[in-house]
Amino acid sequence: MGEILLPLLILCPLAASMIVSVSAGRMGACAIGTVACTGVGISAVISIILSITLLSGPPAGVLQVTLWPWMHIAGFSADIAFMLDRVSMVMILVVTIVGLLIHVYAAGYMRDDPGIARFFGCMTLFVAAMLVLVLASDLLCLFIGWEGVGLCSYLLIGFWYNDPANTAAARKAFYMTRMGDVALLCGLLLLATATGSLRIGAVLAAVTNGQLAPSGVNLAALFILVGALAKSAQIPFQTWLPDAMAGPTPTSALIHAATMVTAGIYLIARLHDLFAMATPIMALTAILGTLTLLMGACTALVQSDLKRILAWSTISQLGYMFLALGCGVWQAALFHLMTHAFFKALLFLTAGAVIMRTGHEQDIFRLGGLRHAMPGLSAAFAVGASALAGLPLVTAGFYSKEMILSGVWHVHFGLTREWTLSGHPLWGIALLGAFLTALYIFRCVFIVFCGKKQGTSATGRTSRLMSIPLGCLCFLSLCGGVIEMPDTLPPLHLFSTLLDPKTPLSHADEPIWLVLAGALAPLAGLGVAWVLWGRATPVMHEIPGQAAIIRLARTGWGMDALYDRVFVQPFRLLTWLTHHDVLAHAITATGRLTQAVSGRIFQARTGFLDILSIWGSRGTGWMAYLLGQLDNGRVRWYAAWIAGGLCAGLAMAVLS
Amino acid sequence: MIGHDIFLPTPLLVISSGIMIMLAAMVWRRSVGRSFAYGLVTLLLSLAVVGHHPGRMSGNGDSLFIQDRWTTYTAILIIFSTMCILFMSWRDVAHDGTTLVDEYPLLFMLGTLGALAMVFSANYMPFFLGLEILGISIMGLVTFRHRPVMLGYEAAMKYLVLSGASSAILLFGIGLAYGVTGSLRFMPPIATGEVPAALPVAATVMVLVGMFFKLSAVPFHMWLLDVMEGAPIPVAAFLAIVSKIAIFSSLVRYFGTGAQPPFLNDILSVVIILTIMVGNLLALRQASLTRLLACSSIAHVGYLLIAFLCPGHLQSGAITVYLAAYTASTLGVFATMTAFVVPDGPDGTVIAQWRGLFFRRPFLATAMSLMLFSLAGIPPGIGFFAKFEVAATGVEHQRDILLCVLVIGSIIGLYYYLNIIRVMMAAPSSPSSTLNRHARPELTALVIVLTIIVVIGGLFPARAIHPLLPAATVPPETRDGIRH
Amino acid sequence: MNPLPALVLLPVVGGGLAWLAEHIQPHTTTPARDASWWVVLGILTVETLLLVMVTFHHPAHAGPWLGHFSVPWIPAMGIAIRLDMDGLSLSLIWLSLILCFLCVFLATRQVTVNAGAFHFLFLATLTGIIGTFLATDLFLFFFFWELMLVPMFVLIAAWGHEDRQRAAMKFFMFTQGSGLLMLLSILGLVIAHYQESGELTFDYFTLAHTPLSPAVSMLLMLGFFIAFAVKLPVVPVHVWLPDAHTQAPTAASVLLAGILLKTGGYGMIRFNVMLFPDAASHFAPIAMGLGVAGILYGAWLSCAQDDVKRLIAYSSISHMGFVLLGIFTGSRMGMQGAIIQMLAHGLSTAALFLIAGAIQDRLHTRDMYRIGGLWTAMPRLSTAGLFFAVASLGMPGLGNFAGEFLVLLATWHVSPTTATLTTAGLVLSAIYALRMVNRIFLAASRPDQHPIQDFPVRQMAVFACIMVFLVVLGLYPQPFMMFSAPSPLSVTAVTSREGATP
Amino acid sequence: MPAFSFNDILLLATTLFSVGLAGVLVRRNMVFMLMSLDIMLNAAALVFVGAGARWHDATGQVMFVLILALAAVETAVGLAIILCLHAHGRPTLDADTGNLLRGWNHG
Repeated sequence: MGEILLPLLILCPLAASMIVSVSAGRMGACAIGTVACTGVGISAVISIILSITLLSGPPAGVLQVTLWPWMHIAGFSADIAFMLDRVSMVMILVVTIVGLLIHVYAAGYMRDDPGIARFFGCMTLFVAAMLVLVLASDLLCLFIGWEGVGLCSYLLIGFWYNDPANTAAARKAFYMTRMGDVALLCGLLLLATATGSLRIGAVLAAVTNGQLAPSGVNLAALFILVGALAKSAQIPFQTWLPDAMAGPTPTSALIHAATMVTAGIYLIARLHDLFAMATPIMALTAILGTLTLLMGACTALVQSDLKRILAWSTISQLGYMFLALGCGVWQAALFHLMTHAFFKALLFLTAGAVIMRTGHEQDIFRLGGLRHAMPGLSAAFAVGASALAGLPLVTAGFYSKEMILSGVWHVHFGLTREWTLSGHPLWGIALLGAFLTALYIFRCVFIVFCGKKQGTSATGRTSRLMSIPLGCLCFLSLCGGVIEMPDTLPPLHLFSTLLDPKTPLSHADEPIWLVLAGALAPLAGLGVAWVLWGRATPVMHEIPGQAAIIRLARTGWGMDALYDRVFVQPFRLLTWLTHHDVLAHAITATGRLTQAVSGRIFQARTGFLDILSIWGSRGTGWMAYLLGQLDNGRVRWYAAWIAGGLCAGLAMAVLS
Repeated sequence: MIGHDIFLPTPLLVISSGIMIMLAAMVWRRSVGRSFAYGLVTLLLSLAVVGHHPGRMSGNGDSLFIQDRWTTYTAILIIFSTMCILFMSWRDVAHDGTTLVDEYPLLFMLGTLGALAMVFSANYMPFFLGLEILGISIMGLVTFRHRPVMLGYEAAMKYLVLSGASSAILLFGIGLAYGVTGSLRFMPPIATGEVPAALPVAATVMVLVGMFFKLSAVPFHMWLLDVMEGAPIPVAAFLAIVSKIAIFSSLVRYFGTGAQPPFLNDILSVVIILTIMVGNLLALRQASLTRLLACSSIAHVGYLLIAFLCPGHLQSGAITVYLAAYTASTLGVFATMTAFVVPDGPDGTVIAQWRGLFFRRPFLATAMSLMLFSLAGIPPGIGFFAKFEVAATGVEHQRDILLCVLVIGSIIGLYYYLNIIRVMMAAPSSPSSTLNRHARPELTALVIVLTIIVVIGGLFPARAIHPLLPAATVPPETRDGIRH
Repeated sequence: MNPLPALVLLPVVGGGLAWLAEHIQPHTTTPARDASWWVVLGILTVETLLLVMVTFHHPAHAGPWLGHFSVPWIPAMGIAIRLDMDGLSLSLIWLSLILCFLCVFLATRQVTVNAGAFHFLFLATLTGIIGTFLATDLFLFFFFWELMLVPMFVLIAAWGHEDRQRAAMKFFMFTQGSGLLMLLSILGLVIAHYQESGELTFDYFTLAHTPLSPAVSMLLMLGFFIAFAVKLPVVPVHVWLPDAHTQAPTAASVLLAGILLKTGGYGMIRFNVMLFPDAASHFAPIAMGLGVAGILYGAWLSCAQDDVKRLIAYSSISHMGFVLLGIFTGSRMGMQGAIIQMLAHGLSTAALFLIAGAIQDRLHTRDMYRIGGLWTAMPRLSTAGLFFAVASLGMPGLGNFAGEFLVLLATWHVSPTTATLTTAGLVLSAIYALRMVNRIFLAASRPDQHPIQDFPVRQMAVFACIMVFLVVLGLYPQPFMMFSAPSPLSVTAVTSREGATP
Repeated sequence: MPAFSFNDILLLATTLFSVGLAGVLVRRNMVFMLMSLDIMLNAAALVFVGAGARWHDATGQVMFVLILALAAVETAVGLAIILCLHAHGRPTLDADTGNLLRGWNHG
């Protein structure tokens, strides 16, 4: 029964996307909305049924479906094959359920946009591509989903194509992710040559039993890591995510918070056996994770645009997940991924609703005191914020962050014989990050909702269609985390056992003060935020912008400008240089291929690149001209030629 | 010495009698049409008897004439070309009723007689006589130009002076050869004991120079451009085709198709390289179509000489195919040029006048393009197979330099041939009224026949050419004569 | 009756009929003007039936070779009209037919001035192409190789756009000039065989077994390589392609991009790698270097173009670089990748050229700045354009990616550094494809744009077929790979072919 | 024993020939060109006579007569052409001036 449901799971959103985009002109807005939502809804129901069947089956049960052989040649074979195990079960649940909620919300949000058909066409295509990515059991099949997701994010970021800035942001996002995809492709090529097939099971088996040399393992892991970093907008590739906010808010919620950016984490979690063998790469992931975490938090602290704050916060939360992956606790990363999907989607959707009702005003300093105008939205935002900050016991965020922190504390990287990196410094920075997260999110809450009324007034009510998803997401954000308790509290490890029944994740000797520290940090952040921005006369209405460090941080630590100067400008110069095809001129300069007649060429165009062609054609033209001169119509001159020819002939014959 | 039984190939007889009849008719009453008719009839008759000869061919090879498949093949080509040229010139001479031009067809017949004499000659005497008859008749024909009459006379004067000089050189060479060998047999003199070694070599070189002048190989090519431009179109065709075929066939007869002596090899290679390069480079800069065709015929002589220089199994095929291709294509181009001429309109010698022909007279333009493609060596025409064969002989002999020159030459050749087609395809500059299509049936018929020959020859070269292959094997006795 | 010669001659005969059809009622109403169009359509359908007949019931014992036909042509030189069909030539002929149907449906209708001649030349080019794919007699191959250029030259020179004369000249000079080098190589091989065995023949199979010294075989192989490199456009000699493509009329540029470039690839497989295997393996590193250079240079250049057709032309140089890379990796996987890439590139670039041609017919310009965003005005055309631009940037799941992945995998086996360098080309291809999309499809429409009518549904259906082809080629290339494998040149091929003679 | 050996005749003929050739090259007047042509032809005829004497063979004489005939024809036609040129508006007898068939700038 599973064999039919699994392909059906992917087919539904694909079919919905086909229907919506083909019937672009003819269907009304709500009809399109319903088609899209039903498509994703069916796949949500299917994924729930599949999860139930999977959980009722044997603990390590895996549902394998091979649709058809894709490429079978000597030395390499790849098929379109899907598999469902516990890891992908969690992912499809997140994708379909959060996706459904966001689609319902978007049906309301985008109702009066003329391009709604194209919007939902791309959104459902995105869900289909994400499901392919998550369910693929062949890495090449995963790559289809991987690039499909990148394409849909490009189409959706550049949705309002009338403004060139949006399309430029979309292209930037695609180029950055494309660089990562290319690195991932190299990784796949390396694995394919080593193991002859790209089935995940085969690859992991080959790697574990040493078919690949250690250097090869490290290199493959590095390639895959770079691919994941680009997709999840981590340190070297993070400039595209803040610009990606140019897209409609449901897109940001679905793609740039819940699903696409987490694809990298899912991939590394899926290949954790491979990464476990490459300790230097694990250390690198951890370090990059912590750096991104810290950088994201600091930048979010100084942002003035509501959606950009959420974008930077996503980057820093992803930093947490990468840190967890680096420290080997991939279950914690997946758990945090799930909870993060819930509360970040909630935050984005609420922000969307706020922006819609205040006439597309995104600057938090011009939004003030909205608590009275929209109590429901304020409450939802507050719930999301607290879950993001990880307020103890009450929110899901606390449990997943706690799980990561405990995982990080116990890790020891044996990089080289004498140099081992222990988890304590990383834990310290992570804790600081938690504090900063609480600080910036509550800064946003106090400024937007609690301060005195600013200019913009809120109009109308959030439609019912948009408030239901917010409600569900609030519930999930609050009690989504109970299924996984740290040991000090009642030992409830439902999630980790669900994920990986084999290795129980229990740290019996976990010090009690570890959990307390994890709980106190967000509270401290809340307190400091209340002191700075919560009280009637805020101490610093807005952090004084003149400090150079603040201005630098506001622009994402100048990385954008740096990339622009290092990569984009030289590339543009290079392309200008070749505007008139240097090689073409060099080639045509070999003379007779250009107009051989020399008359027209001498007054030909000047300019450095054309000197070559002039010289070549002038050579041929000159020869032809010289010969023309000989032919000057005088008989005696011809007779002289004949005599000359005679003497030369005689000389050659008699003398040689 | 010469007194033994007379052996004279029948075509020569037929044509000389034809000329006699034309002269007699001219005395009685002048009429251009009738003399053309006589000319065509005699040519047809000679074509019929081209292979036949009265009496027995003497075995010991000192007879004046010789007849074998090679002579038959070249004679057929010559007679066929002259018939086409007569067809061509019928229109632009006849309509001019004013001046008495009976001599025009007569001179053509005399020219053919000279050419055939050279082809059939096995002795210096008939060769020299034939050469002079051809030369003198060409001088006469060149002066028949209409509008800028001065061009004709100037061209004739130049041709006279230069061909006189070259015949003197040729005669001097023959004299030396006669001095060395004591016999006028038509073959390179062999150095016997008592004569200084340099003499026969000098004799051969001087004879070669005489022939090269007529073939317009490079150091001696200057005259061809001016004379062809000055002459009327049919005479230019006669010059480019008939005189070249006649001289080339006597060149093959004279040197035989075996391996050439070393000194000759070097001279020939140098001449070939010069001919191809200069021929093509000159053509690049020509604005007049006849001058361009002159340069192209110079270049084609160069390609032909490559085939001549590389003896072997493929050589005979290459030479016969190339001669046929060259004749057919050049005749075709000249026929199209005459068809292009309109009584009061442009005379077609300047390339610019051909602008936009595809849109005005599509049939003529397609015919011209097919001919030019064949000259350039591009598939639909027979020229493609000809160039292929020549390259084959070149490769068989690993003549790397000659092959490179062949390739470079044909690439340059591509340019100026395609240039004409490009001009024809350009939008017509002056929206001239569609030229009055007064039909000139015989010209259109001629153009159609020639196009068919070129295209069918290109598609089925085997059927058209190869049965004549054995013709190229030089008659055994002259070959033995050399080897005695 | 053996279908192969009919397959070759039918188009040119049909072309003649089309020309006559147009001339019989040249001056009557429009339906008559379309007479030649209907004749061409009829000819193409008959041709497809013939091809179907050949594909599906070839004589059982023919082994890998599907059809054989041999008739002496010039016995003295050992030249015969030898036509042999194997998987590779069959798949490429199928591609040519599909593209011809495309042209007939979408492009040749716009030709008004003497349409009969246009159709005749169009079908004459098709004859040249099918002849090139089938000929296994070196002279016949060279004959069709040169014959193919003449109608294309006339098509570009007479019906092209503003600077067509120079472009046609450059196109003809380049390909013809390099063809002469191939002529010398063919003759070198034949003469070597003749001196070796005393038998003068141009048959591909017997010549394949001539023992040659390494130096000579490398020299001959280079002669062939240069001719095919000019046609395939390998970078240093690609100069003619952008001009020829931008100036050619739509139907001609579809034929040019879709199939003429593939004759270069086919030639390299058939006459370089399989005729001189050891010389090819020595030459492989240089060829692969040229391939990578082609990929990067083509992509890099198309990022700088403002003219739509030039951009697509340079992008096809970059894609053909993959084909060159694949052919010279030496492994079967590389060869399969190159063939799939050729098929996919044929489809996607032909469609892109049709779209660019449609835009040029409507807006009379190719300059991307003056075209502006077309999504609002022409949603259907823009969706098609977006799809094929995405296909050309190598989106997995579409044909181009399947070819490129196999080529990359084969190159990785040979040298990982080259493969990583090639993947950089993929980033560049994303840049130029999306730059085009965001310049003429997903962009703000120009204020002064007069109302233009979108693709009619019928034409969109044709585009939909190509999209389906591409998706199937991308997701299920397995049958294409099995089907289009070039038959091995081993002795068995020779004997089995003898058996198959009619 | 003939009075002169073949080599002496050859020497004379070569000098005569080069004089004639120089005449053609140097003189600008067309009539003089024709005269030099005649000298060259006679030089060639002389070689034939010498060769005939050496081989005691009449062919030399026959060739001599033929060459004379040719020379006569050449001169006659040459003069006729010069007259026509003169009649149709070419004043000087100079071979270099008034040439319409110049090289590449014509037409």
